[in-house]
Amino acid sequence: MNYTAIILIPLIPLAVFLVLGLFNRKIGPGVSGLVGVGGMLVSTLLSFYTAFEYFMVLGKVSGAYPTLVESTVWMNFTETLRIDMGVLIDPISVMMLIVVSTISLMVHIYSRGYMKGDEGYTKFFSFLSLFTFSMYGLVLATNLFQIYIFWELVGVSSYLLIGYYYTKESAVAAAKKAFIVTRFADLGFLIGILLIGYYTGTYDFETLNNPEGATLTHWAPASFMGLSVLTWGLILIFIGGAGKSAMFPLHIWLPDAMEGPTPVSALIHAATMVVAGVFLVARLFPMYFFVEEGFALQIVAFVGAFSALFAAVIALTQTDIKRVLAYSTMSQLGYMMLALGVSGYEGSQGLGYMSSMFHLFTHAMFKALLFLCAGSVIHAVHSNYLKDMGQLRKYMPITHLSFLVAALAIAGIPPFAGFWSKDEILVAVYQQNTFLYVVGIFVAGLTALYIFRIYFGIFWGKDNTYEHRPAESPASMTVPLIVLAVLSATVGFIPFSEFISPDRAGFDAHIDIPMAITAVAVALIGIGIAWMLYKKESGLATRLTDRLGVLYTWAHRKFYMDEVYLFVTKNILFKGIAAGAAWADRKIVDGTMNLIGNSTVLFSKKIKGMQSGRVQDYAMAFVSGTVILALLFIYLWTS
Amino acid sequence: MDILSLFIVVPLLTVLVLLTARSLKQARMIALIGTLVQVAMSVNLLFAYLRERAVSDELMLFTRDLVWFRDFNIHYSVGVDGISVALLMLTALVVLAGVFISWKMEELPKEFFISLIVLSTGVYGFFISLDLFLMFVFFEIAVIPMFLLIGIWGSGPREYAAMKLTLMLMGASAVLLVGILGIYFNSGAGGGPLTFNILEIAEVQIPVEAQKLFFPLTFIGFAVIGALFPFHTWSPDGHASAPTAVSMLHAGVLMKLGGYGVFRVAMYLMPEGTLHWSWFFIVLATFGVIYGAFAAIRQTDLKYINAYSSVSHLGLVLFALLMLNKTAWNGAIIQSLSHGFMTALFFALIGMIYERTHTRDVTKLGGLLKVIPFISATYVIAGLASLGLPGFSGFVAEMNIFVGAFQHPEIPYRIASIFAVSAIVVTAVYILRVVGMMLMGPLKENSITPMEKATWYEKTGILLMLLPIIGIGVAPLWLSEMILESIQPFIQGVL
Amino acid sequence: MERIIFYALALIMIASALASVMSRRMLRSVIYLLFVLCGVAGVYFMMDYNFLGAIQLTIYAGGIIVLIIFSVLLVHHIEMRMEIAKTSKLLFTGLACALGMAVFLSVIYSYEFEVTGQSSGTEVIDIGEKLLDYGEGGFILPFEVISVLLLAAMVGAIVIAKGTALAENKNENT
Amino acid sequence: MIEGISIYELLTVSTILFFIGVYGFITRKNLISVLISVELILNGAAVNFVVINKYLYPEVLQGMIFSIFIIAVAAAETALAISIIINLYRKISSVEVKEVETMKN
Repeated sequence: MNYTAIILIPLIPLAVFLVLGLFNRKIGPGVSGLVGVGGMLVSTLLSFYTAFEYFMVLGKVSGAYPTLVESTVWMNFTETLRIDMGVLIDPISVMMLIVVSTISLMVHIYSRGYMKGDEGYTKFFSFLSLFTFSMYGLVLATNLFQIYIFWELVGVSSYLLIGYYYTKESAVAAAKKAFIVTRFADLGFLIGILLIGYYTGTYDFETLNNPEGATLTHWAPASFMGLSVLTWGLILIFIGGAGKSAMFPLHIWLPDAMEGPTPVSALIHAATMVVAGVFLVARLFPMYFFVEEGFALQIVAFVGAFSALFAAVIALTQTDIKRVLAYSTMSQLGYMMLALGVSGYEGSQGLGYMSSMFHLFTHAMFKALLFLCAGSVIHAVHSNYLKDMGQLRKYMPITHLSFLVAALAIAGIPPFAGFWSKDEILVAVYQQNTFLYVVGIFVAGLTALYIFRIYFGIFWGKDNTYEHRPAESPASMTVPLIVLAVLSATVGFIPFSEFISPDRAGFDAHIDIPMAITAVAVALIGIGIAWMLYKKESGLATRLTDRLGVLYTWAHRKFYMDEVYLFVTKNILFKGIAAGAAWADRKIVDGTMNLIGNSTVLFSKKIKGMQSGRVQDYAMAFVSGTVILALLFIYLWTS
Repeated sequence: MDILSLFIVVPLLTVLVLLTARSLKQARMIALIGTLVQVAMSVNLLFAYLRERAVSDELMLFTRDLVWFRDFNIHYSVGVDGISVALLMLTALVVLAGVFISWKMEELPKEFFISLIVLSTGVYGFFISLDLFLMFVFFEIAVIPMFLLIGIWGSGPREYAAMKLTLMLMGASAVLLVGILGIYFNSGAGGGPLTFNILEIAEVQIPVEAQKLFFPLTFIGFAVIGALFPFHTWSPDGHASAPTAVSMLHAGVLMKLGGYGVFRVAMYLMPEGTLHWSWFFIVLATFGVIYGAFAAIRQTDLKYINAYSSVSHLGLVLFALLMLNKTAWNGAIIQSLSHGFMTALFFALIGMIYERTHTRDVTKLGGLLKVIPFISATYVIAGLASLGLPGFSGFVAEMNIFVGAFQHPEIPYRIASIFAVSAIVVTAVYILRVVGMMLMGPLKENSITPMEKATWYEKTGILLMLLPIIGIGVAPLWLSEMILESIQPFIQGVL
Repeated sequence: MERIIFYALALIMIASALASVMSRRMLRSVIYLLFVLCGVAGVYFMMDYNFLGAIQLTIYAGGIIVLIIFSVLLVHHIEMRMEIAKTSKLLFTGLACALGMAVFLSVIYSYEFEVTGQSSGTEVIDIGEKLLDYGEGGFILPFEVISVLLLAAMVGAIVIAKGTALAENKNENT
Repeated sequence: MIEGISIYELLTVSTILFFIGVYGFITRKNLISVLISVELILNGAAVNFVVINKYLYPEVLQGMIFSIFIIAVAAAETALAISIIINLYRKISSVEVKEVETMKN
């Protein structure tokens, strides 16, 4: 393998970030766009080159894809614990390289058109590069701490990009919320790292994940509340992953994050950063699977399933198209988690793992496409809301077709990409747990319903009168759409199970015909309902929502999760604890100190009178002093 | 003249020359040259240290010993190890930055710079002293000018703040003096003469009962200046009233004397006392870490926010020191450096913002990124560094502290570390709150007036502190190796 | 017999002394003081220090008391009652004095005095000789010092008593 | 030496006198009364001198002569004090101790 090439992949965006960031105001928009796209292009080519080298040239070594590690010490903690910086090449990291490069390149190109004329154009590209660099670092990480470092960095790039329109209050609030919620989750992650580091003595994925290694054969060095400490560590790490991947109940930041520019939503909040949580669980999959017979993995599965359902229901009721897509993302991420959660380890048992990665891959393509299309639409009509759209297929044919491809892909209609991965997931879930399978298939139907609801709402539906006649976006925006549409339609045919499986050996996956038919039928039903309700503007939808009443309101208000959080943070943390601490500090702690000071002053005022100049007082002091001294001497002498 | 005594002589010479200055221009030029020489000296010291360390395995290098007071066996005794060298560099850089930030100090400039440099002399002396008494003398030299600097050049209720700060620090040094004398009078336990020399005392086993008695005194004496909860209340008021450069120097350097003293005197000389008392002070420190962060959330005055943030961050230093292992100690020292640069940077930026908007109330500010982009962007970076973002020194320090603290074999200590770790979330909250309210969002009245962009001296001052933060954050290995090497003998002494 | 006389004297002295410091009428308190002084003189007589007793009677009981009475009459109305200090202060002072007394007495009683036997009485001539003796054991120097002191005190008393008047005169002259 | 009376009894009396004087000195608010108390103290001390002279060292006269000196000094002191008091009375029409404090200004 050519390590120079691999190491260059993250370093090029870093260099771009530094150049654009430092000379922010000296570089014109034209140059910065070119530098950004050029840098990304080189990175992408290198990524594909690496993938080719790894899968095709190097291939399997003794029946499994090898793990290649190249690292250098960054900081030493103790004799055993240290932070390395390096690259780890294995099937999933190579796959992630492809995903990140492809999407990032497309988004870079798209942004040249989308952000045209924005005053922070150069800044925007530098942030994008920072994000891409961090994401590369994350997927290539060789150990828990390295992944944590880049985890934080993607978090901050996300913060900067969500808050890109920093004069908008809502954007600032959303950025803050995203950062703090994920930071809270990262707290779990960090504590998990500390726990695992303490009990296993290493942060290296290689050592931790080795099925024959000491960690996995002796997974219970100590227990806490009936569970192995390693299980606790893994649960805590999953909390970190859940925060980034917007799993219930840490999902509340994702819909708000749509305040960022749309290309950002496509890149960060749909395709790459939010899958970091899934990637993290996959990265530690052997640990999740072997420690305590996969107890933590069960939690992953159930949280994933619930989030998938929860988000899909909310997505049905939202009117902001980006928010619909955000909840859709959350729902699909839930799918991936669910698939990971039900996966086995060896051979075709690893179907869940493989399908999860597969879905991650296809989802990145079609979800990025959906966002970019949405961006294109928003660009044209200057609004995020369904009510301002309708009949747009007449004005924006390329966008329309791309969106349709993506919608079909996410709904799981063959032969589009989503069908293949989703089918594998459902098969994997069905093998493990029927209940979760029912949830999964129900969510599949909901997915088709909500995505076609906005599809019909945007491109069909009522005939809006537009102030400015909407026009198709410029080439810089439509070219990425076309590329991604082609990818969304075709990537499903990649034989993923050959390349990716938990034990790296690969296996043969095949379509389970009855399962596939069921899934497609459910999806078609969903599409059909959407067609009935939303194709033409009819009162049907509103009547239905009225009929559902409370249920609809609840879903529309996102089950009041924001309000709950607001209550907890504002009333309990902010007004309760923080205000309490501030008050206590001024009044009690400082008050005590001031009291000491004041009582000293008071005391001195009192005893100031002793030096009164009155002979009698002195005499009194003299007598008392003499008496006391005499007593003292007597006592000392006699004893 | 040996290389260390220069650190006392050069500032004093600068002060002497400053006495002849007749205008602001002259005063600041002299101060600038003086502090530049100090920075050059500290860089030179760093390289000399690295060269010397390669060939010598003495505990302290460049030692020098002159009898000062024969009757009490007080010596002028100096020497450095990696920790002192790092802290000396911090001091030199922050003082230099402080001179840049005070470029336009119109009011009594000569006296201002003199006080500033006297203060720095005390700090230098403290870091190089190997004699407890000498150390104490320098400690006092460092504290006294604060009173003048806040009382004369301060703002707001400055007399109150100056008085409070000085009284609390003086109270602390009274306690400290008792502790030091306690050490002194027990230093003859090995049969030798009574001595103030740290290295000599370390050879002697101070009786355990005496250690139990004098450790808390010494610890509290030092920890007050390190803003240990609940003795931190001088710091918000003091910082809020102090002029910019003084806040920088105070928070950036002076508060580091606490951790350094705890490490070098209290813990090194009284290991049994440390073990006996550590749980108690860990509770205080952990509480302080979280409490400071929460208190910072509610403040509206920028300086108060930063002061409470310091309480939280320096709480971590003491917390890490008490965890008694070298990873945590390494983290504590790096945290001292990192916090020194970060908080000095913050105060410098706050000073600049105040100069332009005439308010420090975050609720009255908004959208500053638009009007003063350089200062605001630096503020964002400083904020991110402060909340422990990787790539900045704060992350390196905190991770060392957390990993180190988590290596403690006893479970309650590890639970305490989990509490301390949780402060990173609260820190994020108050930092982002300020950034969101003050720098982002729509412009508010105070921000609309056309504002001067950052001037060259302001930028220089900012960069002087920003570069080390990033430098340590990106490549921590050499620094942590240098510190670890110096910690090694201490950890053997204590454990 | 002498015992009875002594005890009577002691009783009178203590009672009068107490009355003297507690009486709220100043003239009475002076008179009580007179009793004390006479009692002391009595003790001197009992100890065969006749000269001393005589001096005590003439100078103290005669001179000083008269002086004080004059001043009292000058500055006070006879019937005027003096204000006294706060009860707490009285109590506290009383306590301190009682304590001090206890300490003194306990020391005195715990000390073994070596009382020598009977001695001859003292003649005035002995005293005179001793006072004017400049040899060993003579008191010529203290005697002279006391003389000078007395002189200085007299001059001082006159100056102070006349001070303002003189100053006023001066002022008038100029 | 008094027949049948030990030194202890005499010293007790003098001590009592002394402390009564001290008590008066501290508690009385009037300058003349203070003066009276001082006289008591002086007398207590003088008796002490005499008694110790008589009982322990009868062959010398130190104690007695000191008593004579005390009497002399007392006389001088009284004279001075009285003159001051009278002078003061002329100025502030009071001989209360607390009034005298105004002199400090």
